[in-house]
Amino acid sequence: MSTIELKQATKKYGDFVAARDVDLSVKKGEVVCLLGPSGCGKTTTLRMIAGLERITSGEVIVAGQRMNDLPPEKRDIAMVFQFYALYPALTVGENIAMPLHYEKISATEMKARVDKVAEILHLGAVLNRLPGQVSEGEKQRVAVARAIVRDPNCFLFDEPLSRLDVELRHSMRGQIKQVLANLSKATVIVTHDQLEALTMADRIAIMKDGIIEQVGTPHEVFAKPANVFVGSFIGTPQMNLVEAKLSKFEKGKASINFNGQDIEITTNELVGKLNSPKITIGIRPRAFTAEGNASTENIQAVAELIEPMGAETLVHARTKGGNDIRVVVPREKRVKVGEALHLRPDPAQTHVFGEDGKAVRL
Amino acid sequence: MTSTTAQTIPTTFTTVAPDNWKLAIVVGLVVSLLACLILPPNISFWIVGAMVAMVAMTFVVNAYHRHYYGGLLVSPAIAVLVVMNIFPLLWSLGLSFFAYQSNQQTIRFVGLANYVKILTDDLKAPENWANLTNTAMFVVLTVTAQMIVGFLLALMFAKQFPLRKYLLILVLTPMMLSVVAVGVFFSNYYDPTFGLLSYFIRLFTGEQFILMDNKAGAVAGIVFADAWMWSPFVMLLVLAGLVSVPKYLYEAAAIDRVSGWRRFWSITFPYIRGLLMLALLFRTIEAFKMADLVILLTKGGNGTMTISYHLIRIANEQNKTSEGAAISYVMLFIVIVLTNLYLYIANRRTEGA
Amino acid sequence: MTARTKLQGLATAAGFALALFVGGATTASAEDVTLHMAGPDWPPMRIMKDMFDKEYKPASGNKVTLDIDFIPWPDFYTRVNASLTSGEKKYNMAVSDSQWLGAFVEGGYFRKINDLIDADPDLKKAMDGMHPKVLNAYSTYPNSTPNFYGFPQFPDILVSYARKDIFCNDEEQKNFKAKYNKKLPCTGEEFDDIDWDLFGNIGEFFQRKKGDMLAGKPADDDFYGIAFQVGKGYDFSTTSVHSFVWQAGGDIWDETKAPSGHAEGQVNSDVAVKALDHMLSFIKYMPPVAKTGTMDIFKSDELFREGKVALNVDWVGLGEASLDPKTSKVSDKLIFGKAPGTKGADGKVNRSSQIGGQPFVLTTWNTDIINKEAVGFIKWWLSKDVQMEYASKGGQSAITEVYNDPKYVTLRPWNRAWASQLDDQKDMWHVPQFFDLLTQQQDQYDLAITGKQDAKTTLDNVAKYQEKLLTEAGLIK
Amino acid sequence: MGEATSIWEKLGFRKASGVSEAGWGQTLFAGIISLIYFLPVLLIIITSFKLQTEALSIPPKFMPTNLFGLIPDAYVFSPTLENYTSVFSRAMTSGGAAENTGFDRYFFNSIMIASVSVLLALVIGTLAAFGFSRYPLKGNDTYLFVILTTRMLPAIVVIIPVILMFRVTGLSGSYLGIIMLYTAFNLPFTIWMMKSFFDELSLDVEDAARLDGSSGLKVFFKICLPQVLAGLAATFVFGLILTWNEFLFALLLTGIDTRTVPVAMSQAVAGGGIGVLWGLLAAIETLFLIPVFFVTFFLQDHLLRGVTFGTVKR
Repeated sequence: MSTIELKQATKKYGDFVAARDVDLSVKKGEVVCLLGPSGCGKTTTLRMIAGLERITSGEVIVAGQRMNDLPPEKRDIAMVFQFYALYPALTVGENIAMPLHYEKISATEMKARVDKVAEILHLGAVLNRLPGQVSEGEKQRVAVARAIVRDPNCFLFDEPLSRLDVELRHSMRGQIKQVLANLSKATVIVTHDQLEALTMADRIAIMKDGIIEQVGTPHEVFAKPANVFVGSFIGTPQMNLVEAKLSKFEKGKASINFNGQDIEITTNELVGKLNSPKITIGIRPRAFTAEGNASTENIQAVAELIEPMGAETLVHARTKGGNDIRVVVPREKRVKVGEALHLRPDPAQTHVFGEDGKAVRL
Repeated sequence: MTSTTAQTIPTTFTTVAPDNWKLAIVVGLVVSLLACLILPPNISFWIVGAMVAMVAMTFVVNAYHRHYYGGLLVSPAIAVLVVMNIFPLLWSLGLSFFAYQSNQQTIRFVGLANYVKILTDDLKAPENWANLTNTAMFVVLTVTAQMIVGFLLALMFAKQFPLRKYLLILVLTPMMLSVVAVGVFFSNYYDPTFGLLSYFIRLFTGEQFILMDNKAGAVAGIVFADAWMWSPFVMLLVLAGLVSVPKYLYEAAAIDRVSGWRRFWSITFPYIRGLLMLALLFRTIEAFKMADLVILLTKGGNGTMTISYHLIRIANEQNKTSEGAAISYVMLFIVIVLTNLYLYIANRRTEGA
Repeated sequence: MTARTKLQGLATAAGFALALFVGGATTASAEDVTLHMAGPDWPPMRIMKDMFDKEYKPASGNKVTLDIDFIPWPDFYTRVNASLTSGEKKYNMAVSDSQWLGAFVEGGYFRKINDLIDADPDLKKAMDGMHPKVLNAYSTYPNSTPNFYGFPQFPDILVSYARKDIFCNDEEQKNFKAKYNKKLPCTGEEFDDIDWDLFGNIGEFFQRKKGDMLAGKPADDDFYGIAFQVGKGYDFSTTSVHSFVWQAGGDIWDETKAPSGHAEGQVNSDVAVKALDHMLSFIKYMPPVAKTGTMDIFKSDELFREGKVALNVDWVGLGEASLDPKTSKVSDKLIFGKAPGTKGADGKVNRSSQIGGQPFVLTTWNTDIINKEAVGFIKWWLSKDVQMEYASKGGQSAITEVYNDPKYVTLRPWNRAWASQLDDQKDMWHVPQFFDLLTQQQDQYDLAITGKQDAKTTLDNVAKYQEKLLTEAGLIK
Repeated sequence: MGEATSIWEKLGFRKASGVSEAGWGQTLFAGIISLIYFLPVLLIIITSFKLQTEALSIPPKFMPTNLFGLIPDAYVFSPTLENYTSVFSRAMTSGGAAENTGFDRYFFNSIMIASVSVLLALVIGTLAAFGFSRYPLKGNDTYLFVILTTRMLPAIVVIIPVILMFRVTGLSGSYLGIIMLYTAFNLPFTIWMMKSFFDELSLDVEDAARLDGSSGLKVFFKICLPQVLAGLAATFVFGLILTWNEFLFALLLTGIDTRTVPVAMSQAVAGGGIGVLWGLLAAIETLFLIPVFFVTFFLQDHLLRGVTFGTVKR
């Protein structure tokens, strides 16, 4: 049974809390990405699962077994390290075979398994080379091969693609996803690259300062960010977050003072029940419609900087109140610098966050 | 490898040009050799000096012409080595073909007679052979002891623990001592009447303990003192290798459930192999030269006479300069063969792996 | 030779110009003369230097400085040998063991001084006033020929060092008498009569384990009766072996009989083998370090000073340390007597002994003015008053009128035994092959001392080697 | 469950966090081994505070105090600084004021000669090592090996030519001569060590700098040298330790003014017509140990970080 469960897992280094009360469960065959900026505790969490860090409090349960006190070698976990951690003095083949020695299998069987994995990852040609003599992409595949050559309880990946160039990264994402799909194990991937997380994960756990902010499917975390941080962290270009004041809520429409400009936005009932009028409005750059005339339902802004992105164009605009907002418009719509824009936010993609930063959502 | 843009000025071997260093070396060697053979030392010295200067000049000019910084960088070291080391070495090599005693001012060319004498003379050859065997024994025993003890000490200090720094310096201290002090004090520790060793053994046996009155004891005493003094050298090199193994490799090994033995050979050992080789190389070279401790502890008695001590007696006390030079070049030959063997094995391993 | 000297001069001058730091060159002008001397760093040398600085007024009116390069004893030979043989020409004078004379005379480093003696009646008188045995040992090459090279610096002789508290103890006296029917010696005069038989009895008698009674008290450590030098280093067994051989009526290869004398048959004669066996028979009574082959003059002295031995035979040159309570636990319990001898069939005791100590010599490259000032200094040094003062400060003098002076024997507790043994002194070899002969026989003796080889084989090996070596050198024909 | 780790952790041999750390248990273990290893040195240091008559006592006197009667008197000596004063001044046997032994000069000489020659070897050797590493000659390894062979012969063999050379050039007894000789003596080791360091450096940065038009020397000083500072420290310490106690050349090539401590030290070994002056010898050795001990101690971290060459390339 391949599952991972963390219950209130906490790691402290003296006074510093690297991970606080982390709750996470990964089902068999599920891929969970730990996503967050550097220093957020995602690697610590991964290492707690692996047994490379002792857990300060809470529980680590792998395959239904409490693992808190077990050293890594007894947890039966496969892991791919950030810098691959290939054994520099061993050939690629020997590197891949390294985890198999524990199983005390015959040399022929070992070779067969190494060859099979090498074939899956296209490493057949370099099996006899030293790690120092192969390319970066091959090294990465060797690291993956060394992990999947076993039949472990689960897989852990620490920033597996961070050292590859963009193109390689793209193709490796696909390959790894495919391999993992076939293996059907509980898998945790640590990454700071949201694209990686969004494409590879079944679910994403977003961490900040040692705390999991939100766990959800890629769609959930994008469409329904739990708080300001998740909203800002997921999605490119970044979500526009503007501090505003709720002046009135009537019939599902909120009147908001948008830094000097009042606009009305259709939103949910809970917004009306907020205790504090201080809110943050989050609107994704693609959720604007440019309108011909100014109205109370659109935001007045002046285009300041135009960045063509190919199919679309990113416009940096400045509102009357002095806020910078990012707007993505179709390529056909030629916006000029200095042009006045009347931007109407899509109510379905407009997120209201309360004073505590949490999303106000039904 | 980076390469500098070299504008090679075509010179053939025979061209007399200020940058034709090959010709200069050949001419220099021939002239120096002739000078050493024909002229008295105090004249040939200056001639050899001039030849060295000439060769050095050609190197520098050549290097300059070719924008060849390597030559310029290496030349000061080569100059110092040639003058202070290589020249005296060649001089004594030359002397080994003469009948020359430093306390008599006559010199006569005898070809290989000195070598023949030390290798075949019915009185000298067995002695030389015995001394060489003893030396080989000391090399094997001391170097092995140093490698093992140094290695174990390094393992002990490989991990970070409280006060490590202060304990480490204690273990490093023996190699900072002067050999004279070590020899004199160890002879005291081994002394049957005044020695600590005898004192402790006597607590159990009631008898004064005489360590050095037989070959096994005398050899053990010398090997112990030498290994004690120089194991820290090996330790320091090995330790440096151990601490340079990245931590994540051990983590990966833990994840891969690699056994301790395999972890050592596959991960740790490759990091210390080069350093072990260097330690082995330098300790072997030094062990061949072992004389001081032997002189201070046994005076070469009880089957502890080494070739190096023998050499000191021949070349210094008895002033048989030529015979001494011949012995030392036979010894040099052996050391060169041995060290090359080491290097050959080490290089083959690295390339093969 | 002269062309070479000229070039060397040129070379040295060039060296001056090249190097800023220049050491060890002699600059001689009419007024300032510096005598560079190589000397061991020990009290007799320091006393000489001290006396020179304070008292010497050169008759010539020149300003003479004595610059002694004090070199620690253990490395003295290495340093001097390297300096001389490399042609460094650094020293004008040097202290030398008498046995080194041949090597350095043949090599042309030590200056023959016959002409200086002949030219200077005062010097001649001083040389004539020296004890003939000492003069032969210290000054002549070939040995005992009228070719002179050296002047005595410190004439050293073996004497017996004994413990008064042990030997004069009534109980011990009584028990010894009962056991051997001999009087256990207790005074210096009684020790003067000691022979090896009595010496052996003493060795056997005073072997005590820790806790056994010793002179009325339980011994605090194992105790031994006797010690003398039987070590492998330098000449530390040769000295003893030669004395035994000479006293038994045998001989070593005698250089004064070259080239007709032989080593084979002489060195390994039955008498010599018996003498060596006699010497070896004492080792079992000595402190156990003797069995390791490292019982040298310093070790036996140290054992004696630490109170582990009742009777030690050693050089008087090491005596001061025994007298000093800072370095000796027995400083107030000392008796000195002659070294033991062998009683012959006629009942007479033969005390022939290897002479120790050192002469100092002049080197061949000295200029006339250096030689002149050196002779001036030497005449002063060998004069009666100066030698007497030197002896009173801890030196020894081989000048007849000095050691015959009644005051002399009172200067140092061992002087009585020292002076009375002068006639018995002999020296081994002055030939250039000295070190070759010495190291080979030291190695062989060591095998015998550590029990690896019997006396006969040992001396056969020595004889065979010496015969070959000396034949090759043309000293045996 | 988990006992395997816990036991070791409880004993302090392995700290929970991290693979390469250990706790006080390891300190205790290493402490015992280190002290046993250090014991012969400790005995020398203790001896330096003993009078000659106490130095050889059996049972050994190893305590300077009886700790309020805890230690039997047989093991207690009365500590004295006399040995240390007599390193520097000696009473004349023939009476009169104490005179200087010259040891202050010898200590100065040792420090001066060793540090200058090791530094000089470091400068020359580092340049050469850089040359060998970056501009290899044909048969580079052979040259390196030849350099190494100069360390293979006992010094006694080359001493006659060296003395002669020194006499001819007037270097005998001068600082310059012995310093140059020690420099040559240290070069092989320095070159081998430093070359290995340079070999380990990544060439990317250097190549980039060269493409930018920086000269070879600039690349060396600005880019390479800062990266091997630790290596320089390590080489310095090794060189210092090897040079500090050199004896034969010092004996034969220094004069009374330039003599070093190892040569003068043998004065305490059967030098003055007394066997070994145990306390004095111990005091000289202890004093002589101090400078190199502290240099090593302060460069210790570099020693461990520095000597990581010739191993594995990733």
